[in-house]
Amino acid sequence: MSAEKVAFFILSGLTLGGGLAILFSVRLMRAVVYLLVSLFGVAGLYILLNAEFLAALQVLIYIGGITILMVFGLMLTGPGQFVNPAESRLKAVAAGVSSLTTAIVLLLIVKKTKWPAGTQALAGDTTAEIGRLLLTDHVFAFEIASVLLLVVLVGVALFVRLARDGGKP
Amino acid sequence: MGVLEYKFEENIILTKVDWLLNWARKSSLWPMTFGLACCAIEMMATGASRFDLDRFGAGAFRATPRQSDLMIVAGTVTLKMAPCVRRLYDQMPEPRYVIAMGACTIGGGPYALHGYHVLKGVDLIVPVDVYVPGCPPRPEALIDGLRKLQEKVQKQGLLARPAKPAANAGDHVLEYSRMDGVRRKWEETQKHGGLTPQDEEAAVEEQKKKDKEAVAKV
Amino acid sequence: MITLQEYLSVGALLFTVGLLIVLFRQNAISILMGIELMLNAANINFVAFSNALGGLTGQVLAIFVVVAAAAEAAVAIAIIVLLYQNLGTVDVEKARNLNG
Amino acid sequence: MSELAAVLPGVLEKAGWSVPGGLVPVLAMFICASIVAAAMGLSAAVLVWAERKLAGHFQCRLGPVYVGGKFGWLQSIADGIKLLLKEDIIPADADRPLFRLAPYLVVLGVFLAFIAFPVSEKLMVADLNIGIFFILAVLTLEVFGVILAGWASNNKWALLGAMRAAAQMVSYEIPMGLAILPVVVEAQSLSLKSIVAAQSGGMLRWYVFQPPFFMGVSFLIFFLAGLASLKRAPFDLPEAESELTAGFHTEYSGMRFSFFFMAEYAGMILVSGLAAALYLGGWHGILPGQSGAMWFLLKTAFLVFVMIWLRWTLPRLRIDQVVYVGWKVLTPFVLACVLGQALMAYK
Repeated sequence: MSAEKVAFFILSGLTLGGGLAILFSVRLMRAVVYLLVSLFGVAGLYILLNAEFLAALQVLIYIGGITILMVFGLMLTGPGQFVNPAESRLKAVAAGVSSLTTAIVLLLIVKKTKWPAGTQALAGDTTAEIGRLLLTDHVFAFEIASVLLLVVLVGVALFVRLARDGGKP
Repeated sequence: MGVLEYKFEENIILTKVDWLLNWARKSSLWPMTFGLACCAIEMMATGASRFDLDRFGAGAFRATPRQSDLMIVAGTVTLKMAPCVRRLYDQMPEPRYVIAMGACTIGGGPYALHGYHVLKGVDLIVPVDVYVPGCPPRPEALIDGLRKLQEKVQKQGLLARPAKPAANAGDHVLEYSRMDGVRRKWEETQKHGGLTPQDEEAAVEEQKKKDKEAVAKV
Repeated sequence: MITLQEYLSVGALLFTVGLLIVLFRQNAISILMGIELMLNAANINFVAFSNALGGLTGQVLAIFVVVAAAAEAAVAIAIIVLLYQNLGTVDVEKARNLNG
Repeated sequence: MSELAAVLPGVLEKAGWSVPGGLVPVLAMFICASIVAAAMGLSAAVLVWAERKLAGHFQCRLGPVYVGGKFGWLQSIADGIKLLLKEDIIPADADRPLFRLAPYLVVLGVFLAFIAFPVSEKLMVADLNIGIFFILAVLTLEVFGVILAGWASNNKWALLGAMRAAAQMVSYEIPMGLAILPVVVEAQSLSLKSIVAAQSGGMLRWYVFQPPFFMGVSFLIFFLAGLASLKRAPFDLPEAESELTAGFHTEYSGMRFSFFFMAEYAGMILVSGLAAALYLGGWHGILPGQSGAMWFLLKTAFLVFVMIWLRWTLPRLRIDQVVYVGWKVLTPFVLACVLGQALMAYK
């Protein structure tokens, strides 16, 4: 077994294990830590896939942004809400069955489909190429993303105002 | 250090290790930012330009008891403040040292006879390593006290370290500090010829119980 | 050499785990975590395809997904905080005012 | 690291040890990691001593004098041993695993960042092609560690300090990240090695002196934002003694506290070194043709000195002032710099 393979198994183990730990963790703060582990595993997988830029982006945005945001959300929503597993057994069973079905279907698709074999390997420094693609082929999507971020900025500011003024717009 | 302490026979290596550890401890006695009264002004002066406590490695005043090694009790410890002093001492991690600075801290000072509100010596609630007399002591005196403490620290060992008083040694004094108010109330009622002794006793008992609970809570 | 199938399987399993969290937990923030995991699963697939096919479009798409995820998380947290202020809970089962 | 991996088999053979070929990269990694860890610890120790000594002199005092020789050389060694031996307290109501995890996360963030730290052409662990971006990314781990420390302590001051720290660090990451962009635009690369290599040829080729000084302004912004994200004075709101005891590490004692301490000082070196590499020509000397690790270390040491100088000179800002400076002063200025540099590059 090559070193790459070992790294792959460790990283995917971290990713999936972190995800499962979120499912079973009782304390929400620990769930955020497990989320961090899982996202780190994904970043490692990106490095294995020759996508260093994306790996760093993953760490920067997810760990530096989203998990911190979640921690803040957690602190602002007060204590006492942390323990709530699914109320009814029926719901849990339904969730389990449907997820299992999804997993089986997805894995079957992955297994049965004939995926195209790789033609060329990725070059060493992909960052410049990604930047070129962003501003040429995908410039429309890029602009849409910028508008999305602006809308989010304004929207969240409006929410904060709503909260401060007691719900009146 | 609690794990290693008092576990070994004395030998040459241990003595050397002892020396090193004691040297480290004595050279880096970080005091707590904790002043109670006028002595604290002198303590600040000791840390500042002319006297410079940092020369001895003791200048890093930490704001939290968790990171400090040395509590300089600088100033009058009132009965109201006594539980706080004790609590801060309890929050400090071992090894920890206490310098009692000034007359009030050592034995009540000017309040020794009639100070109804002053703890008559901080050694009633926390174990004191060095006493620095004066009212308030000059910075040189505090530095001398620190040097004395350093000598003391250098002499202690993994084996030979003198046992400190038990953790709850000052509890009765703390209780007394609460009880003082109760007694005064009792005396007042006595003066006005108020309640019967039985009633008073019952009231005092009840107050005692309440105070004990309060102390336990603290 | 790790094949494309293996990466896709990890993606599929991660998606399932995210789905399970979304369905199973009732705390809104937990559900948000599940959604993040599902988005990450999609991203793994994009990047795996990008690597296997030797093009960078997959990575560019993954970047857009990350941007969308960040925006979604910001709005979701704002909504959750408002929900908490209005209802005093972040349990999604309790937020059924619009249920008729 | 790759050079080390190339040299290592020969060295091992000379020493008479036989190591299977597959293990050589692992060994090289291990050696590099230990070197980085040792350098981090050592430099933190030296910096603590230097800071106390300098603080003394800034305040007309002497600083440590008695501990080990004339200049108090051994002060930080004594501090280190003492902190190692202190009782390790974990509060009864703390979230124990998270309480333990937090200092490691903080140190890990800084430690990982040192992988791409360019001391000289040869002396860097790995020249990543996303170098500077990688450093910015892993430094965010520190924020998470800090907020975790504050939460797990179950202490109101720790929690408030952690929230302040997180808000401050996250908002100052934006000007810090943007301040790097003019340099990246000019150098056309994210790799620190090529960024420094582009500044060869004397002092006037350093990016900080390039007219029309977009990069000079962004150097100042980078340095200020770095200072703020390190939580050092005058931005040390998260640890403000007068209101928050000791901020997020209020409940940490002994060794765990010294991890935060070490991370702070290693972070100082990191930010100063990055500023030196990005704007001040890295390992290139003042005159054309001069180069070497010496120059880099000199520049870093100078910037660290400036940091210490600022800390012991300026009073602490208020939290609203800190946020104001971050969002309403630094960010617009740095955006203008980015725009200007991009227009320059477009020609």
